[in-house]
Amino acid sequence: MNDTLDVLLRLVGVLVVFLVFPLLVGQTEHKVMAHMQGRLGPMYAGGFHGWAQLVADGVKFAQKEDVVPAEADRRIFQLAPAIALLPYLVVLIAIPVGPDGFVGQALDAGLFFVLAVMGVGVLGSLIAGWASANKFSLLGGLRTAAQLMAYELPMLLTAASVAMAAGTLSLPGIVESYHWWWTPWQIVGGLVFFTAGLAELQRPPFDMPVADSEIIFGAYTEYTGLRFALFLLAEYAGIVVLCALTTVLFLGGWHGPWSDGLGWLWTLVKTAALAFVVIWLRVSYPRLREDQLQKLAWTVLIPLSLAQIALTGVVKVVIS
Amino acid sequence: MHLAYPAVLAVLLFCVGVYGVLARRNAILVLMSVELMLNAVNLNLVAFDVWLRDVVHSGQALTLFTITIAAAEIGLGLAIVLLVYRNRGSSDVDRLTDLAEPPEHGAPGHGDGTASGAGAADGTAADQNAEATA
Amino acid sequence: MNHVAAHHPGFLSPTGVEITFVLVGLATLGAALLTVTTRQLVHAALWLVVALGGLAVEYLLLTAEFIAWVQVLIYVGSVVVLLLFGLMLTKAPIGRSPDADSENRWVALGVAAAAAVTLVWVVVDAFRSTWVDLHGVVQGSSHATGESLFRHWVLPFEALSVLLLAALVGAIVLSRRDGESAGAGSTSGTGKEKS
Amino acid sequence: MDYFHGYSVVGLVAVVGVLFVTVAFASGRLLRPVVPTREKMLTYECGVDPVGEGWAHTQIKYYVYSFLYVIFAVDAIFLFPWATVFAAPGFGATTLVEMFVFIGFLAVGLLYAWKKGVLEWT
Repeated sequence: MNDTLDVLLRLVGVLVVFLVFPLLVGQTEHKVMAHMQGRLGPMYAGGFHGWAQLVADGVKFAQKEDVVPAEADRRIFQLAPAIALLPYLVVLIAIPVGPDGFVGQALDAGLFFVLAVMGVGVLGSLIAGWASANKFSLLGGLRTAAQLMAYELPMLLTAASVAMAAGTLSLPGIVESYHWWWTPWQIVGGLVFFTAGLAELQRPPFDMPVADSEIIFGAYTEYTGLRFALFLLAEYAGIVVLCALTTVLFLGGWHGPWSDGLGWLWTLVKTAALAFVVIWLRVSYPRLREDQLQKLAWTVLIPLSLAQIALTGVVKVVIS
Repeated sequence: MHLAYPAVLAVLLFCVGVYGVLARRNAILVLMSVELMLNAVNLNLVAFDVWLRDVVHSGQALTLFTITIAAAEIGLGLAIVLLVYRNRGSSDVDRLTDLAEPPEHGAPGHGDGTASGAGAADGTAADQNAEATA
Repeated sequence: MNHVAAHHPGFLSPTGVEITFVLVGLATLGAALLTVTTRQLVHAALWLVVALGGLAVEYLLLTAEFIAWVQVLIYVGSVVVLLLFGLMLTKAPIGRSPDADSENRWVALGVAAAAAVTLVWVVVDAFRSTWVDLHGVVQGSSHATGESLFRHWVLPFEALSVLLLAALVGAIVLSRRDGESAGAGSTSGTGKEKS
Repeated sequence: MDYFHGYSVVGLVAVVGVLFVTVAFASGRLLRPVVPTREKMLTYECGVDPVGEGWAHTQIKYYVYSFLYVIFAVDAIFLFPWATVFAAPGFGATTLVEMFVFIGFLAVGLLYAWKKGVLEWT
């Protein structure tokens, strides 16, 4: 009975995190972008600093008409947002927040599980683009898929580098064996991982496949209402997952002063700081061209992550 | 667990793959069926490895190698299909299905047994044809 | 798996694992059947995703943890995407392609059914009273896989890298030739190699 | 059985996710209006009527990139089991070199692609 309750609590916790944190990131994005660009941003909804803007957005999305183009492949068109969204929910269960089992579910192959499941999300955008029967959508879908694959690779390689350093694939295990000098040791890997993750989310400056001024939002052109909202939710949930993963792998997760009692707070603070950086990058950099995107992945990030693997391997063998 | 479950599942998947390879015209659909057959073999390998408690894990190692080789195989196969498609210069998927099975041989005299293999065999023949012209 | 687990979230009892295996197996088989019978090309690829994902769950149930996630990463995450790319670059239409199947599908059905009956009979006869013990050490954890791979399987592993290199070079050569013939003179001097 | 317990929880999360999406879509259906018109159901093409068929000219480059990814992904999967054992007693430098040789071959492939200009667009 206790066991049932425990599992139930974890499930509810994951769902709540999945639904609330992306909204927080979105609200922060409104405010941070407004301040950085010297403009107001939404200020009216709900009174105090427009706190209810996202709620209003949500209501608007929920009651908008759900248009499926006549030419589209109806079922697949409707299913695609769910495929893009669900991997991020499933992944959240394996991310540790604090010490002593403060994690949805510790898995022995946790790191590999997370990367594998996140890779499934490619299908969502690709078939969304195809099922829309719109040439811009198809092009956007192909671009998105090519980009997601190109940047999945540096993520895999740098994550492997961390796994090498820790000697385990279990995420809580990785955080446990963390020492402060890992961060300088893995710094290249960390930067590559974070950049590649940003590109995976198609956030600016890596948003060529969904650029509204270039190919009218790519794979999501034909989506309206709730289904479009789910794609947006996937993007923001992706930010949460990416920042939490970077925290866990490269920044030591719950380690920090007073980490015995307040470990979970450290994870949250580090994740929030990274999420801030994600927003900051959005307002700072111009968009990369499609060919530059692919070239960056293959000629910069992958060689760098291979070099990181070599460094990690040599250091690890020498000290052991 | 009963070992018969995974074994029977693998057998059935394999036969579904066989059906697909024989009955499909589109070269990409044939490749998908090949994937099904390979996966059936993998399931068998894993099941028997777990059953035997093999110390060197030959079944699982072999599965990993099969997956790797299958990935290389499907990539090259698709590259060839795309090349053929491009060389035919068609914008019509029906032309591609022509590649999987060339126009009527006019030889209905063949026995049914050989005809069943025609889909796959002709597909490769067409590929080679287009390769030669390229 | 989940309905069973919902009632006993503590663990899956041995029979629970079996029931789950059979149910997922049926779903996998159904998806595989749809893959080879549907007339819609992209739907076939998506049913293939379901079949391969189902197989990943079966690997998990057989305690081959690492291989299960390799299956998800390689097959669902990339091979199927490759297939979809292939379908999209060859302009798979939305809706049915009337000639996805060839004329001889009844023969094919006969061959496949005969093979299935024979093999199932043989397999069931051979393994009627054989049991897999799943309740010991996890057989396919990444550590166990790593140990066996890098203790006993180093040479095939190295050979694999040569094979992958060959495949890579092959694909590049194929696609480059295509690029030149389609690009019509982007590489000025070489000239066309075909009509 | 820790193993089965862990993965049944993961399976339950997947079920929760599917339920969430189902509930969202079902309640969306109750909330929103449905007023389809012919114009509305047209494919969107920046305001003008759709031109030609629903296909743009697509580049085979995308395929080459994704094949490159597949090749390297099957390489990367071997890194993970290797990462858990290579520093353990009984493995060490030899295993390290073995993996470097493996990656070296693929790096040569990447270099080849680079030299052949596959990674460039124009």
